[in-house]
Amino acid sequence: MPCTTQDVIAALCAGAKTITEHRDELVRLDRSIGDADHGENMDRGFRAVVAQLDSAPPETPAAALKLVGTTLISSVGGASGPLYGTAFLRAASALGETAELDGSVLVGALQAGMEGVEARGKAVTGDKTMIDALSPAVEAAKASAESGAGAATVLAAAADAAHTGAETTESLVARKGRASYLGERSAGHVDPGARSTALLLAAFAEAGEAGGAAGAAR
Amino acid sequence: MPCTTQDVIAALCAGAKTITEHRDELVRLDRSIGDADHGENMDRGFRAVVAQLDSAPPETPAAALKLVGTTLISSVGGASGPLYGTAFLRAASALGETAELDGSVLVGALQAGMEGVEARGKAVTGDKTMIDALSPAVEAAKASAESGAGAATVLAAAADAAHTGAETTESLVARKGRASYLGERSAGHVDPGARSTALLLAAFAEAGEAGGAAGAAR
Amino acid sequence: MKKILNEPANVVGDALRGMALAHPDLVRVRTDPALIVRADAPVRDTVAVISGGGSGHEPLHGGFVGPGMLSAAVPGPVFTSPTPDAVQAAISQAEGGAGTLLVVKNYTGDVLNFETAAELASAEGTEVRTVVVQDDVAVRDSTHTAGRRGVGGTVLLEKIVGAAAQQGTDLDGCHRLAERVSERVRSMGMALTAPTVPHVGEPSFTLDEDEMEIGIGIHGEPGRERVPLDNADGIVRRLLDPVLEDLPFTEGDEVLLLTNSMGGTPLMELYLAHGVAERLLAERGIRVQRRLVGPYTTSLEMQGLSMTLLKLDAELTELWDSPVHTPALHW
Amino acid sequence: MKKILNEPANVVGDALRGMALAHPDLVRVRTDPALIVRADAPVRDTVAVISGGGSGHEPLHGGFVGPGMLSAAVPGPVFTSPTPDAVQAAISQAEGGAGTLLVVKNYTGDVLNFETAAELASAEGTEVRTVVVQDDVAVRDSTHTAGRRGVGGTVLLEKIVGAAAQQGTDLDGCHRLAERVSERVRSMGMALTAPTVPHVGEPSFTLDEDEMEIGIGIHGEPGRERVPLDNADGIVRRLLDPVLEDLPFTEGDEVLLLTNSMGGTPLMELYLAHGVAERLLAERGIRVQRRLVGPYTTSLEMQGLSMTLLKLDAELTELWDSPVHTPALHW
Ligand SMILES: Nc1ncnc2c1ncn2[C@@H]1O[C@H](COP(=O)(O)OP(=O)(O)O)[C@@H](O)[C@H]1O
Ligand SMILES: Nc1ncnc2c1ncn2[C@@H]1O[C@H](COP(=O)(O)OP(=O)(O)O)[C@@H](O)[C@H]1O
Ligand SMILES: [Mg+2]
Ligand SMILES: [Mg+2]
Ligand SMILES: [Mg+2]
Ligand SMILES: [Mg+2]
Repeated sequence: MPCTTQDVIAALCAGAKTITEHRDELVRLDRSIGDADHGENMDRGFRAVVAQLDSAPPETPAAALKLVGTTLISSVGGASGPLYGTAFLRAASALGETAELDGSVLVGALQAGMEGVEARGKAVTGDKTMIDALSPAVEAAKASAESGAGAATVLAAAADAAHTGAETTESLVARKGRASYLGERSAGHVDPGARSTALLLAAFAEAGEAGGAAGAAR
Repeated sequence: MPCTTQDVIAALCAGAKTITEHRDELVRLDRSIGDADHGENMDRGFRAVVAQLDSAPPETPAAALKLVGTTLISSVGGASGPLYGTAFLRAASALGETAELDGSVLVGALQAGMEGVEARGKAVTGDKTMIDALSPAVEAAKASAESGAGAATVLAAAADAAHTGAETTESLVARKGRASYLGERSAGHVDPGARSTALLLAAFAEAGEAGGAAGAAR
Repeated sequence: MKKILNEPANVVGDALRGMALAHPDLVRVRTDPALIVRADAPVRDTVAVISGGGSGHEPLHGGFVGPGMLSAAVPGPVFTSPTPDAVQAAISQAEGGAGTLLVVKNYTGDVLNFETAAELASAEGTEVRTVVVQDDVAVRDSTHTAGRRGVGGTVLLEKIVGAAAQQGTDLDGCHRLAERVSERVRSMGMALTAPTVPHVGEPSFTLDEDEMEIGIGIHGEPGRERVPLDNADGIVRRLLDPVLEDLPFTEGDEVLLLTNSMGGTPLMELYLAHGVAERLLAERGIRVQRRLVGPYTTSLEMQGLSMTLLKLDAELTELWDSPVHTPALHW
Repeated sequence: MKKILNEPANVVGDALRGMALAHPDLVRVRTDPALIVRADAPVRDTVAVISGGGSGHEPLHGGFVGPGMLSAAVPGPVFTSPTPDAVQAAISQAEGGAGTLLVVKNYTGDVLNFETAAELASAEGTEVRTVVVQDDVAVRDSTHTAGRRGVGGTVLLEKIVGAAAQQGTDLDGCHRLAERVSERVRSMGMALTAPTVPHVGEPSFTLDEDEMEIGIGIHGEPGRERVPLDNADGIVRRLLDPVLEDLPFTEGDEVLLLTNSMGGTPLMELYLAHGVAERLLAERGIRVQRRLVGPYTTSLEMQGLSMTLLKLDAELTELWDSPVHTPALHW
């Protein structure tokens, strides 16, 4: 059950919906160890994404992800705008001309996205950032794809790992981003960017399953 | 039992003590319908008065009251400084060279003091100011003196009337002073200046009784 | 009480010392009695324009001392008018032989203390005139009451009359000009929060999260009415409407608009309110020719704002534009 | 939430419109993307000095746009860095052919967004340099962390570099000067209360009546430590000591002292703290040659203050003194 441009767009819309639903939670998390805007920033960005997807529907998966990347960069601001924006742009490049994503193409896109965040933000695992959700997600996706799983299953594995990864940020002392200014006081709170990464991947995975089920029924 | 310079000084010190004790109450009253400084102003003024009385003890009752008047004017500020200051200066003038005060001299001083406040502040009875304590005090003092009472008794009558007068200000709508800015909202609170007038007269009367008792014992 | 203080009783003197250190080229201060004078005072043959009143309204008045505005300022204790001796001391430091104009905000305490100072100074041979500013339309005016408060309009008057004095206008001229400004200026203020006076230690009043006070003064006294919190359009309308009606200001009038922070209002909200006010005035055909936006007549950390309108003419505009060189106004 | 607002989501644009109306002679604004440029931009053959960052720190940066300081400012949403397109738009409005210097406060978001803008503008043929301000000694510095924040020192840098640009210094010279100022400036801040972000609606943190935060930033993030409220001497010492040790500033040094309000601090308390700071510096033999006291780098209505020291030399002093003509700084 490969994943078409339509599935990608559906997944992105599901991601946007989950961000809107969790706007206040993300603001609250950022209020504890940052500046209380992550939910607002992401919500502004993904609303813009949905508007763009509606007004000029992309024709390939790569075009869809590229549109997300440029829209986030030009509407989010803050740290998360360029970081998520770069992640989607790099993922788009990794997809190339592919019309339908399978498990291993997806791994390549995820990996490229993560490397984009690393390149721009210079964070490593354990710094209490979105990398702590992304990096285990990539690993889990790889393992899943290597065992031959399809796109939906790979995404589900990535989402699970991201969720666990985000939870581990709670005990960490931040070394990057705004939370680092708090020093030891940053421990005891989940990183908002790791949480939004986990939320997005979970929404993509759920959409993938729905799409997969639809595909199986077709 | 006439009232000597020493008795006047003792009464003034008692007045100062009562003001210090009621500083917070007067602040609270002024906070409700004014600018929360009447207790602080009066306390600053009467501490200065006590310091002056100590450093250069006056030789006549009039000199004592004049010293109070000038000290209040130069240390209190606000509305109450010039008003109380004028009251004491006018009372001092009314005493002239008198060495010992009797009931009728006291009435003259009280009346002159009140007229001073009226002249400067232009308030009339019912405007919710210190006049609402002073004016009944003068009336009561007059009645008491006319019935032949001595200084202490006259003072006690004045103090009682001032107390009642101050209480009546609670229901009034202010027409003078800062409380007038509140319009109808000024009703329901005792006027701080009327309260301090009542407190001072009560302290003077108590000191008068003590002095009188001492005098009777002499 | 959350304040940056040493001994609360010394707050005025401590702040004055810091102010003198911050502006050594502009002002000199004394702390007993407390006063602030132009560094170059007395300026010979120039009318001394002197104001004062309780502290806690900074930059009013000390921040307006300097060439082109005040010759001296007399800060009393927080929210308490200064005593006559302090005013007299300021007069004797600032007076340059051309007489003194006292700018007094209409509060019983200020009026009485400045009045006494004026008498004492006159008795010593200084010519003294007084203008009483009473621009607050929130207070119903009547000869039977204390009358209207002096609030934000005071700054405009001090700037304009200070400019005239600097240009050599004599005492009579300065006094007439001051009366003329006073007649043409009106204000109204509101608060979202109350100030806390250092010697009191708790807020002067309390407001719920969804309430505001309309028609407040600058001494922590509650306002004329407590109403539900409104948006910026609603708030500005509630301030401007009574101001416009009072003078009245009408279509075609040229005005100076002062959007004044009560102290703790973020500049972002102040500019936002200013924009609303300009829009509402434009709708009525009133032409805003000059504007001033910032914390100029404050009430400690109170959040809120006031709107002041001055009806301009060529003379007032020219005096407003002429140079001023003080800690808080400078052009 | 007690704010003077219409639609919370429009607060930045609404405030910009009010600002433009308040200062028609000094600035022009655009609201989509949001930016503020000198009324006379572009100034030909003059380096464009451009700064920006999240809104809510007013007058930083828009209040410093004008002759002798910034060519343009790019305000993001409240406490959120602007996007690259906004920065690019400001560059293209302000650029006069002599290149652009971007003044960026060191926050991950600002650095990344300005970096992207610089790349895009360079690709279009504009020469762009960047200086990253990181003066906040409250943050432990290390290559493994996000590094120190840019706070109050930014104002001093913008004034000095803006003066150099106005005098015709080229891009290389402006960039070197900016780096030099950045190396010589250090700051530290504290808060008595937290700010409330309009889109959040409640205070960014909560403090008890007897607590304060030391080492706060300007985005409502809590500080390094929460300690019992101290008096002014204790508070100022806690800010100055780490600032002095860091550079270090030592006996005989000539400095500029900025005593900065975080927004809601009464001027009286600010001057008081300034006086304490001057006393403590004099005790150490450090000579305060220039000073600035007021709300310059704020965090909405936060009460508190920061202290910034810049080590002066003849060049920096001359540039500091040279004329500036902006809404918030003017001499
Ligand atoms: N250097 C970095 N590398 C990776 N992620 C980062 C970095 N800095 C910040 N982040 C992520 O960005 C999130 C904050 O985003 P947001 O609140 O939108 O931006 P800002 O910090 O500018 O207010 C953090 O929770 C963290 O996950
Ligand atoms: N015009 C007046 N005539 C008589 N008493 C007045 C007048 N105005 C004010 N007062 C008195 O002064 C009191 C307030 O004094 P105080 O608080 O010390 O001064 P201020 O009002 O300047 O803060 C009022 O409670 C009132 O009794
Ligand atoms: Mg954030
Ligand atoms: Mg009072
Ligand atoms: Mg008072
Ligand atoms: Mg942010």
